[in-house]
Amino acid sequence: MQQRSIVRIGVPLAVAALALSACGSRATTSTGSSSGSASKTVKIGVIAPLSGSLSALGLGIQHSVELAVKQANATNAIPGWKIEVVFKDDEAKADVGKNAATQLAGDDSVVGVVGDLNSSVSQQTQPIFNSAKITQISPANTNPSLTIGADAANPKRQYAAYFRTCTTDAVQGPFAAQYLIAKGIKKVATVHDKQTYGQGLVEAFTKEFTKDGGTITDAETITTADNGGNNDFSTVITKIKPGAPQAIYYGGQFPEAGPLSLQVKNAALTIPLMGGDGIYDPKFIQLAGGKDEGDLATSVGAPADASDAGKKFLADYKAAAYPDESGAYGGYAYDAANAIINALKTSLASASDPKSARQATIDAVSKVSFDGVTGKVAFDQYGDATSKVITVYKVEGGKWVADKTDTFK
Amino acid sequence: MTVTHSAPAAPPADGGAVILQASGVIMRFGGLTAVNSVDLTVREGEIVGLIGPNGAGKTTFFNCLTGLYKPTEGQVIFNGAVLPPKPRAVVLAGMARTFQNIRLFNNMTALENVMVGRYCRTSSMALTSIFRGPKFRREEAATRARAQELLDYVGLGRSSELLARNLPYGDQRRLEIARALATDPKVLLLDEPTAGMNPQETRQASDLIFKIRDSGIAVVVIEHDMRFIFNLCDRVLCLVRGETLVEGSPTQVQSDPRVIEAYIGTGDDDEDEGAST
Amino acid sequence: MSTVSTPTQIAPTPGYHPSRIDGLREQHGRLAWLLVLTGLVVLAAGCFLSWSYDPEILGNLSISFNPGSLQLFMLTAAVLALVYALAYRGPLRGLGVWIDSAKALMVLGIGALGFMAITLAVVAVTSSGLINIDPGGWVSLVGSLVLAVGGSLLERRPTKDTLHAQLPAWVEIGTIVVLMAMLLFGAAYALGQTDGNIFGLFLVFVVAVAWSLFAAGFFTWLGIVAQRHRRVLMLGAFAVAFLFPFTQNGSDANMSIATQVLIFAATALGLNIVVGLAGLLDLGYIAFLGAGAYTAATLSTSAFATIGWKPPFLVVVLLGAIVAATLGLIIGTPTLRVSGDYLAIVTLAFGEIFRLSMSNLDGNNGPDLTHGPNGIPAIPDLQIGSFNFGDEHTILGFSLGRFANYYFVLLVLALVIITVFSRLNNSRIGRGWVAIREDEKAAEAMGVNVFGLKLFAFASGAFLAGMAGTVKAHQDVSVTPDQYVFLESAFLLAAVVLGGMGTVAGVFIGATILKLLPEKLRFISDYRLLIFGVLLVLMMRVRPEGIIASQRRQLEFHEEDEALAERIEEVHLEEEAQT
Amino acid sequence: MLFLQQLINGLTSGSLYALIAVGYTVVYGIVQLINFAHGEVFMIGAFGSLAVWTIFFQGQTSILILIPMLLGAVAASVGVAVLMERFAYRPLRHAPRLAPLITAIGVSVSLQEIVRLFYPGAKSPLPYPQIDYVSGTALQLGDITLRRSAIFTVGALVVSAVFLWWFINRTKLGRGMQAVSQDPDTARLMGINVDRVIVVAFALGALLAGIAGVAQGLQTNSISQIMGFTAGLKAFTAAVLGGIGNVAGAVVGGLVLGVAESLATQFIPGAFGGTPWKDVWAFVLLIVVLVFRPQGLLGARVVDRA
Repeated sequence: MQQRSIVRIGVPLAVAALALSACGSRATTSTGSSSGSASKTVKIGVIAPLSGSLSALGLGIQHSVELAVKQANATNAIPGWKIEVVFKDDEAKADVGKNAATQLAGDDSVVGVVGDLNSSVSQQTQPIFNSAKITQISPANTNPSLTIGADAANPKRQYAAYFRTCTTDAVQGPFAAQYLIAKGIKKVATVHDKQTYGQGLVEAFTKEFTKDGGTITDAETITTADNGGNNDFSTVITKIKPGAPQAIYYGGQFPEAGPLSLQVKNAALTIPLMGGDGIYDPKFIQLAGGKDEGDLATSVGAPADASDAGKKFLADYKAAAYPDESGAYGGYAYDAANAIINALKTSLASASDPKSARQATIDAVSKVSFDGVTGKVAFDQYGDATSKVITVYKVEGGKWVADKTDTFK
Repeated sequence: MTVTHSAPAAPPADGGAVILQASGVIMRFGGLTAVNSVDLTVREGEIVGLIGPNGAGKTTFFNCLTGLYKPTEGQVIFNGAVLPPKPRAVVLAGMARTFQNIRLFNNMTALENVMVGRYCRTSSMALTSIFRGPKFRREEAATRARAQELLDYVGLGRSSELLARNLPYGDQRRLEIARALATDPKVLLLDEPTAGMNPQETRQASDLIFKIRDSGIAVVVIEHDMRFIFNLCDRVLCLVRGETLVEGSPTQVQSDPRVIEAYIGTGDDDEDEGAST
Repeated sequence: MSTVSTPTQIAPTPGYHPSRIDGLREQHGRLAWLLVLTGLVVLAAGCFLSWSYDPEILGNLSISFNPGSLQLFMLTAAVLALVYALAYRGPLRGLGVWIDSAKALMVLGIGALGFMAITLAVVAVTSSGLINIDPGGWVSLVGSLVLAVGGSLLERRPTKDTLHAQLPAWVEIGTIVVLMAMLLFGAAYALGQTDGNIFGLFLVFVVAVAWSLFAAGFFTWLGIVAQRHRRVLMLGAFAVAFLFPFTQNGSDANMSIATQVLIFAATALGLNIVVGLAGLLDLGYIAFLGAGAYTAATLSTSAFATIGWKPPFLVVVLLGAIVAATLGLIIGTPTLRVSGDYLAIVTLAFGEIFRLSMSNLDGNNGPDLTHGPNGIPAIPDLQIGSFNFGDEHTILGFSLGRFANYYFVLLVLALVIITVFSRLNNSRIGRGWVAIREDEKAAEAMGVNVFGLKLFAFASGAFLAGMAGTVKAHQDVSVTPDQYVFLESAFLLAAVVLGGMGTVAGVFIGATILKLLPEKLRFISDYRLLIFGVLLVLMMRVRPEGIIASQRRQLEFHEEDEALAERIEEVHLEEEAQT
Repeated sequence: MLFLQQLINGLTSGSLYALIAVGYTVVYGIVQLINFAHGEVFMIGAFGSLAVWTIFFQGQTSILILIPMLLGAVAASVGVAVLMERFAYRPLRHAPRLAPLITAIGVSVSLQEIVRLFYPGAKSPLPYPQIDYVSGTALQLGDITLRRSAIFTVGALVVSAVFLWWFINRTKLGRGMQAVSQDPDTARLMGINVDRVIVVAFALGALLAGIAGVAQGLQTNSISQIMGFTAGLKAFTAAVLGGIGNVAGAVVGGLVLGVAESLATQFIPGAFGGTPWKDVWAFVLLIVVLVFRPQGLLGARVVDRA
């Protein structure tokens, strides 16, 4: 990290020094403008938090899309067309995201967009992309209502142009419940962070867990640091303890989950903590201070390094030497970009300009089907990923280790 | 010090109707009794002086009268009705004041200062102000005209567009009086209106006060300038350590040895009453 | 910086000791003027030559005798410099009596120098090498340097106060109209730039020109003229705002930003009633915008809305405003007993309570009103008659997108809010507020209804913010609690403080700066908040009354500045003479 | 039993509030300024101690390391507080009251951003080291769980309070502080260097905030640049609760607030109880106290600066 910030300041300085020493060479004008005119250009947008506290995730998304596009251009995946990536920062804020979305929508050569990271931002960008007929594939939105609407019992597609490669809370939570029941754990306390993701996860978990005969000993909430929490969970742990649960199911992200796990164990409550993909992050293990052996997390798809596609993605990403890690959503973003690229192969085949291919791209995306990094990539009639492969990871020896991979039923 | 009340205030010769009557006003701050059981009666068309050494509780008494302080005990009857200790109610009833250390709205013009004084006598509220109907225009024009008139009255007619902070000291005092007059008072309370003035300005001030009295407004004045006060007032009240020492005509008070003693013998037990205003 | 911005430093004051530069000025006075002329000619000449070998950088600056946009900027600067120079000595002497052309030339020269330096640096860095800078660039750089040196060495002369300048009314009105047109095209040009560097350089150019005009005393004159022709100014500003969407060729990219600026400015204007007029501090103001937005969302036809009643939109606007105003009354009640810093904290706590409540009321913790953190999404677009605000419409051959539609609604709303703001300000109520701000005790003793006016400030400000919120809900499509955090309140306050307390124009400028610059200068995005924080601190030290301050506010922040007080008084008298 | 356990939890978080609250109260007592950025001083303290650990003791857990870590925390927070006073607040000492408050917001935002942007890895929360004896598995006394970090926090508060009492009442500087808080102008005439006293007040508050930063790190095992905002707000609530300007009041207020919060979490039943509403109740408490008893529980100097 430290190195990165040095690089960030250092590079411009070095460039400036180089420039001032007047040892630069004449720019070759021929490369820039003329060679591109032979093939037509189509753009894929990326819209994610590239600055601010979630930038680590957003930059991973950006680079993963860049990687997919670079590979497509290298193999000339769409004959006669060159793909470019335009990336916009949404700062994880709806207002900013909306501006970014209108800018992308105003660019006639943009056909598809990968993003946003946050469900709350997507809520506001969905209608913009939808009315511009730009395909939007989110690698990270887990809120079920984005695709199926307010009433889960009567699902209704909200926006024809919206898809996602990740699974929703409605899959991960129940899968975790089944896993725990299968392990003979019948008494669980739930904790969530009162955010869209965490609350949805816990609700889905609770429903399945009680249906399968488990008991929820206590349902608690905590406050995230972003919302003014101080990460001192002693009052909540005190409330949980008398119920003597065999595990804690946590809905939320790693910044709170790590300290929570450690504080639970420090309070002489040696039970595992389980969570969703929000805690499946190496930082969780750091923050849990070495007492997190046996903690569990679910994440979507088979482990990246279990499949050949996944291994290749990680290797390629590393080889491309991006300054930021691919992060939790890199694989989904990579798959999302490839879904768009696959669709473009059909939609651009007969198109004269990118804008006229927008509707065709939406149609084509809803029909894509290929083996991606996170499993089979295809979308159902609501735009949700059909892949319901989930992997449970366990902390062993200070690392996340895949414990069980299965298809959710 | 033993306090002997002089004979209860005899009705003055002109015998106007009582407009303001404060009885048994006591003001305590924690353990300190700043005003102890002071009575004051003011009749229409009267100028009453309030004297006393520093820390005698004169300004505190003023604050009790005008509702800035809520007296610990005692009540103030104005025009036959008990005054609630709220400044706004006091002003609406018809009693306005000036301050010992001038408290003008410094960054407003002289005219605007006086227009603020008209606030309680005008009524246009939010919707009227926003839609600017004929009533609003009429009232604004009337307010402006009345304010200008009052400035002329106190002799500041030509300074109406000057910022209050830029006025000379004496003019600021007069502006404060004009602002108080704008509330259409029946009783005007002046807290050291000539402090810091030169003899000529002092003379102008007393002329102004006479003029105000002659227009039918009773005036109560706090002052240290004895010559000024004995020349001006119909009746004088001398406070010492929060209690009434003497009350009577200027000549009575002037010749009372206790007054002289109170002024000379105070020494260093002064308290800064300015801080509490 | 301060030596440039303080107009009072022109004339040598008593006790002023001549410094070395004054000595230089005396020695080389005549030479300096020639230097200025040389500089501006060289600067202009350079603009006709190529600046960059690479045509891809900063627009195309590589063609000789065909200036690119950046080169046109510098040509404009050179022409302006020529006007100043001729006003200093030459046929425009008549103008020179009024303006401080020497100082203006210095400022302009330094600005041009900065512009050239940045431009050449950008060229060198992006094309990796100084060698890519063509001779024209160097020529103009030298020209601007000579201009700056010459300008600094010119002898300063005292000028007449522009307050007493008498010009025909049509000249004054014409100036306003021309400025408004320039504003419109400048804004359209600047917003059309996708290249952050060109946008930034354009800003540098605008700031340099504006600063030199300021140094020349032009803005003082303009302020007086604007006072004189207030209606023309208002009309012109509104016309510019109204015409703006038509310059966008149907693109919504800038309109989306513009709608946000308007919503933000409308809310900030409401806050300005509380802070700027009544002098109270509110650190939880975003809650009122939220109250309006949540009201509109729950009463909308969204499938997520929690209240079954669906009144027409105008009723919703009114209801949202009333809900917000009621909250304002509740938040205002403590002002009876609490003031100053304590009030700030109370309002901050109220703001947090609002946000927490909105994210709690989801059925698990309290009744299901807001869907908690999920918020209320899928709020449909407004529909008035057959006019759907979500669709693109074509008017007079100009196509206007979704955001342009909302922009017009917001513009009307802004107009209403401006009217309310300025009419309240110039009324009995406004005088009451000033009095409270100046001396609360004295105001009370003069019969001003202090508590009532404070409550009214909170309620009316909240009312306006609530109105803005109802439109925001539809425009945003969804309402979630995380849009109403403390930082947003801080931003609102910053818009008021930066722009100018108690003024309408100031708030709009503040809102534009805070919303537009981060969008256009994306390369600062990660440093945005840091810059914001530092800006607040610096602003409080350098110019606490804001960019465009109300005169009274300015005085309040500079109690000891007698010259300022007298100057403002003079303006007052002048105005009085006019009416 | 639950009550006792929650009481202990509350006293622990209350001690933390109290340590920070002293900073508000000392500064307010002397310059009548709500140093909005004080929460950030606390945050900087935590990062200061972490930096010491990372640079010199990475991977070690000995209790002895705690001393340099505390020194690092205190150095960082005192340094920041003094700079803040000198460059942000001092030039505004006679400005209208709005100016310092807005400056404080600016300083607060800037400090958070500086840490986030320039402290390596601070874009997401950083793990805080585990130190022997003061963190780790809790002590079990019957049914009561006693966290080791809690013992440290309460102990730190006790030591700090004694030190503070001694400093204010027994040293020349402390008496100077009292004099300035009574009447700055007279104090100046009496030859007291008011500027210095003000700096000392800022430093004193920062000292305790720095210690609080370490305590927070040990308690929660993670620190982030945003932890100062709410902590500061809560601590300010505590200061007001106890009576701002009154140092003993800050301590009492902190403890009362902490206990009230943890008891509210446990015992307020129904939909409006539990963690989601905890902060709401804390803020309601703040408003109620400000409106109905602005002088606080223990009373304070008259602080009406209207």
